[in-house]
Amino acid sequence: MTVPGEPAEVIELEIPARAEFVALARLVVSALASSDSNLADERIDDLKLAVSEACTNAIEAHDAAGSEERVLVRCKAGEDALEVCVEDRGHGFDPGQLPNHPPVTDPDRLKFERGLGIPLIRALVDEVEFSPTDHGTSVRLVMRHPGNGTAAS
Amino acid sequence: MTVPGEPAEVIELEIPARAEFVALARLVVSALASSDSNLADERIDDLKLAVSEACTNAIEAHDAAGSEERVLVRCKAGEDALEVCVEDRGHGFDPGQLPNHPPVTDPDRLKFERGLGIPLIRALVDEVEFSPTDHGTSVRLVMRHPGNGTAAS
Amino acid sequence: MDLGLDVEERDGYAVLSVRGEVDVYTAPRFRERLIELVSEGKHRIIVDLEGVDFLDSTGLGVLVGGLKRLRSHDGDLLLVCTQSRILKVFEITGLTKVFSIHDSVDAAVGGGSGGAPGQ
Amino acid sequence: MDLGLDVEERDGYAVLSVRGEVDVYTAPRFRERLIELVSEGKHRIIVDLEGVDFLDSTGLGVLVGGLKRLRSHDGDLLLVCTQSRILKVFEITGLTKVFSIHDSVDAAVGGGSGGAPGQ
Ligand SMILES: Nc1ncnc2c1ncn2[C@@H]1O[C@H](COP(=O)(O)OP(=O)(O)O)[C@@H](O)[C@H]1O
Ligand SMILES: Nc1ncnc2c1ncn2[C@@H]1O[C@H](COP(=O)(O)OP(=O)(O)O)[C@@H](O)[C@H]1O
Repeated sequence: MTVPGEPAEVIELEIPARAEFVALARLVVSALASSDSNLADERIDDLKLAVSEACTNAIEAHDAAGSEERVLVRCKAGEDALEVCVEDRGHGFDPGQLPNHPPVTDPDRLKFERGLGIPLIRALVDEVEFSPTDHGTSVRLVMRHPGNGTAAS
Repeated sequence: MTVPGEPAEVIELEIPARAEFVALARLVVSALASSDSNLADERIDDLKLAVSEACTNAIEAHDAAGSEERVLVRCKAGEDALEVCVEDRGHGFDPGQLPNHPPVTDPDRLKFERGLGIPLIRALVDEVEFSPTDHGTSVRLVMRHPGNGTAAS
Repeated sequence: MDLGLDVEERDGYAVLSVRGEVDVYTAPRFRERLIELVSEGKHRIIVDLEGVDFLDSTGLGVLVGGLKRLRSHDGDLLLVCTQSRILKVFEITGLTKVFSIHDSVDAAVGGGSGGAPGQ
Repeated sequence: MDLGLDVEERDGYAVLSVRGEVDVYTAPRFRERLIELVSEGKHRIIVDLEGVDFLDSTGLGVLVGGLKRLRSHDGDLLLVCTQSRILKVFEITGLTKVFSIHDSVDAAVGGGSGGAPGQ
């Protein structure tokens, strides 16, 4: 997909903030990732899941904020990495203030049906950045090519 | 995908004007069309081919114009139809001035390896509209739901 | 996007086979089906994930909710899953230690909760 | 996106089996392979389209160009295609009358140009 030395290719997908469109975001990202010969199948699955989680959060934030606007999924296929930004126009949040789950050995663990998305994202991609924007949140997910520091963060 | 009485859902895909991204446009359009229970498989294939032809022309126009800008594929999933607009920033053209091919019985027919895209588009979708824009061309392809005048034009 | 949800009886268990993608769009149907089963008095449920192509945290949430509900009825929820990319999601979230995950419906029926890899 | 292009000899024909999607991105490889065959002296070619999932006007252009090139060498280009959604593209463009289209490689080898449905 990319030629060394060339600028990154940018592909954008804009979807209504509705649950049924998350599958479309996954489809586009996995098609792009599959054409990136530097990413193994397992890493493509990881990115797909991370994007799905980020889009789900974006859509839930729009819902909560009553926003009718759309969610933007911007993919950059670069020389060193495949990067996906999910931008919403929801209520924003502070990722540093999320509660910690009780350990899995604690019987109370079962009280938590939610809150698994961001821990999953952090475990799956090489780099993740949550940035507040003027209108909501931008979540940047980076999957580096081998030889560019691929160890999961 | 659509609820009667609701406004059309708009999904946008923006791709670099390069041949390898036409497959992505097909993928998005066929995924959307498949989730539209009003379109039979055969009509989904027809729309996919028409979109592919329109994107191919858009990319060739960008090439010829030396434009580095991107091609926009805008899908509207509405109550009565699925509509796809392909917008380019190429050199524009007059679809009324395209040459006619010799009839297939003419031995000269074999001289024409090209020029089949627009006739295909016209035969495949219910409605097609070529509009000049400030920067290039917009091609609007409409696939109507049964009961909304589906006879191919 | 279709989510397949088929139920079969097997040796006192209700086996719910899930097919397709479990995400924020399809999870509500999955959740409802589970709740329905519980309210029909099925308190020993096996969820077969072998036909699942994709499962995200919303799907995990449905399973955690189901397990909680069944335990409150002194029941049990067992999983069948051998696909590495689905197992990975349970591993990352530590849920392999919460669920009893089996290689097949037969193994689940035979082993009960005792067969949980993490226990 | 991969385009499969395999060549086999069959009763004096070179059979080029195409797999995948033929579009503006993949068509150049298809065109080159055809030209290569002709320049290797293969003037009787069967293009088997049974493995093709998608074919657009760029693909048609490659086939028309191939037929023209082969005829100028007194050769022939036959097609194998039974998939309705691919045949449809030939029908709309009137190319069913230009190409000899067969149901199988066997039928093409046996029938030569005479088996063209449109003739
Ligand atoms: N894009 C976002 N905009 C606003 N809030 C968000 C966003 N992403 C996550 N959050 C907040 O962080 C919480 C934890 O997210 P997550 O770990 O994905 O779990 P869940 O979505 O199941 O609650 C969410 O409940 C939400 O309050
Ligand atoms: N979006 C467009 N912008 C500019 N010119 C176009 C566009 N679409 C079509 N054309 C012109 O119309 C011609 C015929 O298009 P088409 O029937 O698709 O056949 P082909 O692309 O094989 O030439 C093209 O060669 C081009 O000159």
